[in-house]
Amino acid sequence: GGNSGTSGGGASCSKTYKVGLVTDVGKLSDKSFNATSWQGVVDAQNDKSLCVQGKAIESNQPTDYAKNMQTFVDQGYDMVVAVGFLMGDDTLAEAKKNSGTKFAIVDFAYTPTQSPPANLTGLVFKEDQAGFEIGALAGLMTKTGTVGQVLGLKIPPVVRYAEGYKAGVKYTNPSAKVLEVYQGPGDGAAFNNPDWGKARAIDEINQNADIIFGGGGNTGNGALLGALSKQKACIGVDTDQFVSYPDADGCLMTSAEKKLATAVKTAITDMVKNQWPSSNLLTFDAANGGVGISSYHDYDSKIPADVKTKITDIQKKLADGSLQTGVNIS
Amino acid sequence: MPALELRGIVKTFGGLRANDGVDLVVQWGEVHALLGENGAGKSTLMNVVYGLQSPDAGEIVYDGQPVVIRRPEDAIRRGIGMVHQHFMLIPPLTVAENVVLGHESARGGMMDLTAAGQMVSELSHRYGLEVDPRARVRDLSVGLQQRVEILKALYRGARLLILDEPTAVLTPQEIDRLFEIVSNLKAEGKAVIFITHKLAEVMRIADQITVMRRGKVVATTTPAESSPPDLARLMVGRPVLLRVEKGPAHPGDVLLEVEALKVEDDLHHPAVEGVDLQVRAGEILGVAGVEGNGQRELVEAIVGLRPAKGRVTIAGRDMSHATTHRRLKDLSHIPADRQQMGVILDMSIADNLVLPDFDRPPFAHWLIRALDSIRAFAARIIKEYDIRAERPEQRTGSLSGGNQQKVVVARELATDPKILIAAQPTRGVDVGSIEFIHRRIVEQRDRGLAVLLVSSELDEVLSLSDRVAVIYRGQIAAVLEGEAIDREHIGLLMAGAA
Amino acid sequence: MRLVLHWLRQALVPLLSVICGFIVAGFAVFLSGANPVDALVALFQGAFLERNSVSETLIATIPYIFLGLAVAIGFKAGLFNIGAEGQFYLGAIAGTYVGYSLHGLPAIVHIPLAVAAGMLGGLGYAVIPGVLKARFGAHEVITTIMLNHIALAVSDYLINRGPMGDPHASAPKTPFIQHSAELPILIPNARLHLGLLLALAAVPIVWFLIERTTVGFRLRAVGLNQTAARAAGISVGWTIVLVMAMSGALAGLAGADEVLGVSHFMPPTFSVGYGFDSIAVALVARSNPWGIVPAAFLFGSMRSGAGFMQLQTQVSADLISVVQATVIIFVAAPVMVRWLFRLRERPAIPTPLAAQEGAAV
Amino acid sequence: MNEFLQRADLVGLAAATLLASTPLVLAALGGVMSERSGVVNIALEGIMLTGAFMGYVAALATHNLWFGVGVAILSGALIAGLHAVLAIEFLVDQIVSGTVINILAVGITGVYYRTFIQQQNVAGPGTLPVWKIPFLANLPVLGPIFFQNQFVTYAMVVLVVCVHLLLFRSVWGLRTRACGEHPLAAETAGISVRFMRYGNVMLSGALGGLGGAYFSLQQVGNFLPNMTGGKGFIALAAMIFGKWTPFGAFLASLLFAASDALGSRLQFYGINIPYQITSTLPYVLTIIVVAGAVGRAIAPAAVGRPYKKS
Ligand SMILES: Nc1ncnc2c1ncn2[C@@H]1O[C@H](COP(=O)(O)OP(=O)(O)OP(=O)(O)O)[C@@H](O)[C@H]1O
Ligand SMILES: Nc1ncnc2c1ncn2[C@@H]1O[C@H](COP(=O)(O)OP(=O)(O)OP(=O)(O)O)[C@@H](O)[C@H]1O
Ligand SMILES: [Mg+2]
Ligand SMILES: [Mg+2]
Repeated sequence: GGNSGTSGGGASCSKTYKVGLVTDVGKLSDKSFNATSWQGVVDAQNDKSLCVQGKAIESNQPTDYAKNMQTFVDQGYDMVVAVGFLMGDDTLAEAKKNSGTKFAIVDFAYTPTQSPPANLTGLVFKEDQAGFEIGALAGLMTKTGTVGQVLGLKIPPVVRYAEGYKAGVKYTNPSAKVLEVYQGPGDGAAFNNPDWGKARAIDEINQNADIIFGGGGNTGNGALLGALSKQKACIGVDTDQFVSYPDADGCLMTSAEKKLATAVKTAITDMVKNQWPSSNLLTFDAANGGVGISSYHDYDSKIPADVKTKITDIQKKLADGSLQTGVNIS
Repeated sequence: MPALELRGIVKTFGGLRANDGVDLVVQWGEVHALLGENGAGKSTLMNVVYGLQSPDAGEIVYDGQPVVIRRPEDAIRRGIGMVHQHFMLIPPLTVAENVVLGHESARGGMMDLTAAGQMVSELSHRYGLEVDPRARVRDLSVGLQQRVEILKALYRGARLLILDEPTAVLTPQEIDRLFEIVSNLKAEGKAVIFITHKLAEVMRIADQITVMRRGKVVATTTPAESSPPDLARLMVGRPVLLRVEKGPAHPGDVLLEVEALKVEDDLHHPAVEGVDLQVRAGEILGVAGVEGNGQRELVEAIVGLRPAKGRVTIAGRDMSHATTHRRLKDLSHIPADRQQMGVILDMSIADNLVLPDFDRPPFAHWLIRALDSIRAFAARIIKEYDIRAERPEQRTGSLSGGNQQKVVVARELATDPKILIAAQPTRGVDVGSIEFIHRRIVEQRDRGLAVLLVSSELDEVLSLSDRVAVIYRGQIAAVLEGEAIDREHIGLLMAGAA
Repeated sequence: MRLVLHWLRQALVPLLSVICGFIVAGFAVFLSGANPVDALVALFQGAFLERNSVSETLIATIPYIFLGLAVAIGFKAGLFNIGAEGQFYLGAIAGTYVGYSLHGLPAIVHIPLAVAAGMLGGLGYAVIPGVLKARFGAHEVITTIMLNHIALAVSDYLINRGPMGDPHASAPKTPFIQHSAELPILIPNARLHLGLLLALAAVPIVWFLIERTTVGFRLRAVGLNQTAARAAGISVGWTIVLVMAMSGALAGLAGADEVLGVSHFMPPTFSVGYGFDSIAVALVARSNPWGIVPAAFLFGSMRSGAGFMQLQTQVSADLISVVQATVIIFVAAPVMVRWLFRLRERPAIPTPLAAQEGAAV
Repeated sequence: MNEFLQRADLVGLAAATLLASTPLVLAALGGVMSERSGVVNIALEGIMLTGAFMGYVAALATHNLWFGVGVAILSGALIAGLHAVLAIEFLVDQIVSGTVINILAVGITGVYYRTFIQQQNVAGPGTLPVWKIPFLANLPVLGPIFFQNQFVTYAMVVLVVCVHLLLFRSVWGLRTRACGEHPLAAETAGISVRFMRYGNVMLSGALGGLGGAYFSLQQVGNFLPNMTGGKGFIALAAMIFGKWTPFGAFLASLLFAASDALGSRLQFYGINIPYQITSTLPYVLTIIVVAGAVGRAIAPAAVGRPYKKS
């Protein structure tokens, strides 16, 4: 997250690249997934050297995805960013239909059998690595031997975080217990039910958990508030929530980051610089800094030096491949 | 100084002039009867006096002062009380709560129910209107409910009391009690306006009589100067036959038979407790009883609208478990509550005229409605039964009450049924229409129709029935025939005193 | 000519209501700091003037026609089917299943089968609240809202790595339906599909059903006065179940149509807010089947143009709800419109829903 | 057994239940007052959403949470006033006008959320403080359940009693019930049905608005589009299940809240039921309760019927 500033070189733009972003039904107000992806467009726009101009359309229902993307194409946009795995098939179809426009889709990897066209790339993250890192931290920091996580809908990126988290805890603290709860779809407020998330965090704390990972949009944000209200530690998700969600600063140890903004900006940059990936895929992982954990901010002083060392070590090993999370969910 | 003087009251509903320049003078210490056919505008006039409706023109002078009455509150404050044609009580509340409602004694906004109860007790002692202040109104008999209504008015300090058709649902004994109370009030110097369709009562209690027709006063007279036939003629504008003309019955086979019938009311209390009845072709069996003694449940059980234990045999077939739809093949039913059960006010007259047969030929073939035959049928019936309507497509709700009733009666008689169950067939209908409906029912009886007549109107039962069954607390107290049909005796049976 | 005049008069109050709705919504835009004229122009542009936008607007209109009819049928019988959303889901699920699981059928067989499955799915789901109401007196507003929530969970259960999930997909979704189940495209290079004709055919069918058949009479009688209907030998319980079944079948058809015509597969979260929107459609149309068409078109246009409006002016698509709400207010309160415009005509008051027997919410 | 109890964490469950029931109870109390006066209030959802939004905006602008709570209550009453005007003055069907309020609330809060709140990345006004009642808070079992809560929850408990007294012991309540059972009779007794209905619908809105404050000011410290998530409708079910009485509504709301908490807990007890199924527990329960357990609850006789004197 954050603002990448406007320090780019004062290149006068011979061409302005127009980039359109289509949200999934979560909308820009989710303070995480869609919002952060949009931040990538904004960052690109603020980087004057790229000469980018961005706009967003929020989708009201899944049948809008194709239409909203087509709207950008028809308006002569150079690139369309589709946010969310829900849009995978529509994006594929649109990309095939409009070969003159570049398409990037967050959280989606195409298989060769789908024969994705050259103008389409998926942006995927190894969330399990970020989850593993915070899990390892939680395993080291828990005093009660129990940690918790409150998650949004059970969809692949969320599951990767969650499974990585569990693996990380086990890695540093094999006897520790992990409590987990996913938000059900029935309340119709997927990723958007902070009240529920808060209550579940408190439930987990009542069951002895002393660190809560809130992984799932506003629902997860609620979990952070729950930890805060019980004076327990909490861990954020997707972006450095110390910045993006100051309400929870009082309990936030760190956040499991998935650098959506970076990824989106990278894809835009590749488009502008004519370095569009040929593999239909940009993977963001610990190795390229696409996932990781944010700085400890106010919590820095409460984390013993040896813990920090161990975490840094784990980060290195994940990056160079000598440590695997063991999570394989596509 | 007169108690009340109305000058040129006008009240219109849309194009209809319900009150068309009405003048009326009521003196203190007088019982003033107000007569008129249905829709003459009596209730409307009283609603104007009580502030429920605002007049378009005219003046109200009360106790010598011109007054403007916008809301019932204004009327109550001036000492005008009204007992409405349909009781204005709130069933789940207690007697005390109903009486004090709107004029509660309170401390800091909180009800003082003890004080209220005491006041109600005192008041009922003083006027001989005994009733338990803690009882819930929904558990009271109609007669007791009426006492509560009068108590309500007196509690508010009424000096002018309006009684709108107060005797329609009372037993003869209860009517005697009521008249005593009215006499007491009169003796205290209070004024009473008394609305009724029963001319005998007028002769008995009124000091002055005002007759209305089509929103206008057509006569002012006294009992001494007039007679019931005179009054009937003044009301309707033509001579009316006040007695039903009918020959002796020639009963045939039993067409409707009810055995050991047990039915519960809406609150699952037993309402009909083991009733046996037989109705033969060509006879009218009247069921007399005070409202609320199980008549409604009895009728609804026979028609199949209410689950029941026991046996119902219709035209020789056991129909105890048949649907209403099947029963209605041989059975016609004039429901007591026409606006709720009899017609669908928002449908056309034509649709209402085919309501029980809408899916049978000739009104429908397979699933398709035969609109032409429906229209033709409706046009014929409207003419035959003199329903005052402009077109068959007209909304039924736009008809006057009497004409709505005619729609129901016409429809139920038109399809040549074998059995007719007529509940309150002439309720609230004026003498002219009563004459018409009664004649139709007797005609059909003479052609072999079996009629079960259920009415709380004792006069109606007495004049129409060939046999009379008296219902009391869900049981048949007696079935009387011929000479045994005696007004006083039946009145006592209805009150459970035999 | 007289017919045209009659129609115009019928349409006058709704039309004025729509205008009022836009004025109020424009005011809301103004308060939020954007330019209302720009926003409304962009909305119009997005719905009609951009490439393929007419086709997209018609696509958005199709489900509103089905769903509007579904809700309107309920209204006619005095039932408030807020469950159109859930029935839409179940219809989509059933249609999708038949769409992908049957192989080797010719389109002429496969399409009707899938459509019928969708109708059956919606029907089955709507019968639940129907029976609960008929048998136990459970108010349909509450049960259908709850069933909407449950439908979301059911669809997530089935599709999100459940029995209907596509094991090869990287995202939770069903497999694609067979080509033989896809509704044919009406215009080359656009997405407009056969569903439009189905929807337009449904209108006269529903009209005929309500106005000319004994079934329609039965349900109108129940809607206007249950007690009198019962006394006339009409089984109120059966009628309620029947009405819910018809209503659900139409809603299910809408769901199946979205899959078979537009998306060709089903993700776990499929429809957002169609249920409530369709209530608005039915209200604006005053439950008249013919009126559903323009009303659905209005709502379809708004939905279709909303994206472009946001693109041009960055005004939130939620604005559409404001327009909808105000339009309904003015339609439902004809007294108000007449008062505003000094009209003398006396439009019918819509069927009372709240005042049914035992119908306390 | 002891270990099971500890694992089951009944105290925690009870505390979570009381907390989660807060908005349900408040909205249901609102429903009770409105419907007892004869006006169906299906708008509670929209009223709560409005309260949540306006309360949050006010708190954000003034940095004063208490001012926010006040504004939430007031705005709830005002939007309910719109329902009242439509239903009482213009005789709009009450379910229709309630639906209108619901749609309108979603639209308006959504539009203004985008304009005024979404861009904010500063910490919000926070949440209402937890008040530990001295001494009582330390009681075992009862302490953590009842005496370590925030304002809205305390207010909810107190209001259950207040609304009960108001409805069944006060003059206002008597008149309210009269209007809901037989408005014409109330009018003839000198009561202004119109005034009583306005009063009660707006009171209902105030209670719903306070329920809205629960979301934005007590729990989350932020506003989110649609954050009431259908709780208003569940509250209506609770009101019916509670047979239109305050205590009944309270108990029914507790039942729903408990089933929600329990459904989620089944997940971390490791019970092997798909989470989609357990998450539907409150909805399934609502249906069962509305259909079965209650039977045909008897509503105020005149509820939903417009009343207009000529
Ligand atoms: N609220 C109303 N709106 C329209 N018309 C009304 C209204 N109330 C009464 N009327 C009409 O006014 C006329 C007078 O009615 P009113 O009730 O005063 O008659 P009434 O003399 O009391 O008759 P009844 O003997 O049947 O009680 C009737 O034709 C009736 O149709
Ligand atoms: N509120 C109203 N609005 C419109 N029309 C009304 C209203 N009240 C009564 N009417 C009309 O009044 C007529 C029936 O009223 P009326 O009082 O004469 O009936 P009734 O059978 O004598 O009933 P009651 O015995 O209660 O007086 C019908 O034309 C009916 O449509
Ligand atoms: Mg009358
Ligand atoms: Mg009268």
